Amino acid sequence: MAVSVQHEDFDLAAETAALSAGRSDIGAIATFLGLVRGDGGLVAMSLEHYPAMTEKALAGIVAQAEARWPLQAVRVIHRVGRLLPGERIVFVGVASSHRAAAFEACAFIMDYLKTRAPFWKKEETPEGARWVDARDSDEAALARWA
Amino acid sequence: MAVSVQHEDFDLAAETAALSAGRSDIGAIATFLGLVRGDGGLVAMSLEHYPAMTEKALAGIVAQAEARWPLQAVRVIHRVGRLLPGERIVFVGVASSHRAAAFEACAFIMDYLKTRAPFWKKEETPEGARWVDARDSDEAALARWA
Amino acid sequence: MSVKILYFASLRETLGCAEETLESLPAGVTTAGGLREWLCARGGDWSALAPDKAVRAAVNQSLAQAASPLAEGDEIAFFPPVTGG
Amino acid sequence: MSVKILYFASLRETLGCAEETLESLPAGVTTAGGLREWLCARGGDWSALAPDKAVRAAVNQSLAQAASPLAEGDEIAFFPPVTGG
Repeated sequence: MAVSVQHEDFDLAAETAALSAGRSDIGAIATFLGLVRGDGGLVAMSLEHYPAMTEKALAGIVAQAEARWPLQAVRVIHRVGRLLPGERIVFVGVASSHRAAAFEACAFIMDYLKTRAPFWKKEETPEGARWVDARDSDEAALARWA
Repeated sequence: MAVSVQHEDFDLAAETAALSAGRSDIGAIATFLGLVRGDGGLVAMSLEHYPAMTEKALAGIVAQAEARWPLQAVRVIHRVGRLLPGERIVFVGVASSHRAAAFEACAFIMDYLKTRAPFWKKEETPEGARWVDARDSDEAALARWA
Repeated sequence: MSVKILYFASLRETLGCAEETLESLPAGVTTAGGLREWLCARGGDWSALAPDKAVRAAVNQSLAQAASPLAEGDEIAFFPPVTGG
Repeated sequence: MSVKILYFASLRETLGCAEETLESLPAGVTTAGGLREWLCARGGDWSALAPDKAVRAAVNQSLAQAASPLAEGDEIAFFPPVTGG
């Protein structure tokens, strides 16, 4: 399955290897790994999501990328629940024959995931908890794919 | 060391983990993995290089990327010698606080590596061996960083 | 047929409500924007749905616009701009 | 001081030569492009260095242009456009 939403961590080497397993027509694998930053004394980051919609939204983003670039494999894993600084939040892996398609599709998926997939981050700090504000720069990043 | 040129394969999970090991200010890790494609009955790919220059050229490319984007860690591994279809040729991993810098620096390093680092590929096919021609599109890809 | 409404993240906390079910669409409400206005008119905490607030909507688990049409049986969700990834 | 010249990949194979050492820079040769012309003038297989051929050069392990100056003791390399990655 191309898309997973889960609390558990994942095996990066196995996930990357699976993108090209059993085939030799793949020349390029671009990946992105998002981590919890411990800025400003962050204690933990909790991710809420909209379970009935999340995988559907991610699968829709992957389908858009596959319609736009010649991709041989795509994998998206997004974690939810409480995560500590340094822990992984999201993995996107894209396999293609050539590097430009792999890089662009990987960045495209991240840009859409950031602005179109129903996840919300809440920061725990020594001063209390607060919801993370959406960033205008994330919405602006979509413009280059228009 | 940020740059390695070697025949041996490498541990992808360990190399990626090392990019953010012991610190919590990294929010984004972009990686690229180049693989040998088995197109057209390719039997093997042999990579020749210019040993005295190779690591210096790669380190120079990494330094250019570090001057251009705020990066916390960069790793480049390029294999040389005889490799089989499906085997890894090159790994580039870039860690930054934010994803745009990580993605762009990773693509920049690959574009410069493809056109400025002294490696040459020779294909072994059932019909014999032949040197791979440089692609105009690789040189053209540099224009966007000008 | 009933209509299910879900609230997420800071909006869920502000409203003190994760989910509610209406027996049917309120009279005159035909769009996601119309439902938002109707909910906002409850006043108090519900003014978190006022037009000047950054609120997104989904109808049947797909992102929706204010003009997106509603039908009986739909699942409508309201939430703040997303912040995953 | 001597000058070391290296050849790589298809150029190395065409020339049948990976490396040579000149006792000094040839008379009148002061740039990478000048050395390339001097080598090409050997004729035969060395015409692989002719101006219309795609050949790159490095001086002391850094990419060079035709106008890059040479000095005694330099290491100069000639090779086809690179194809790594």
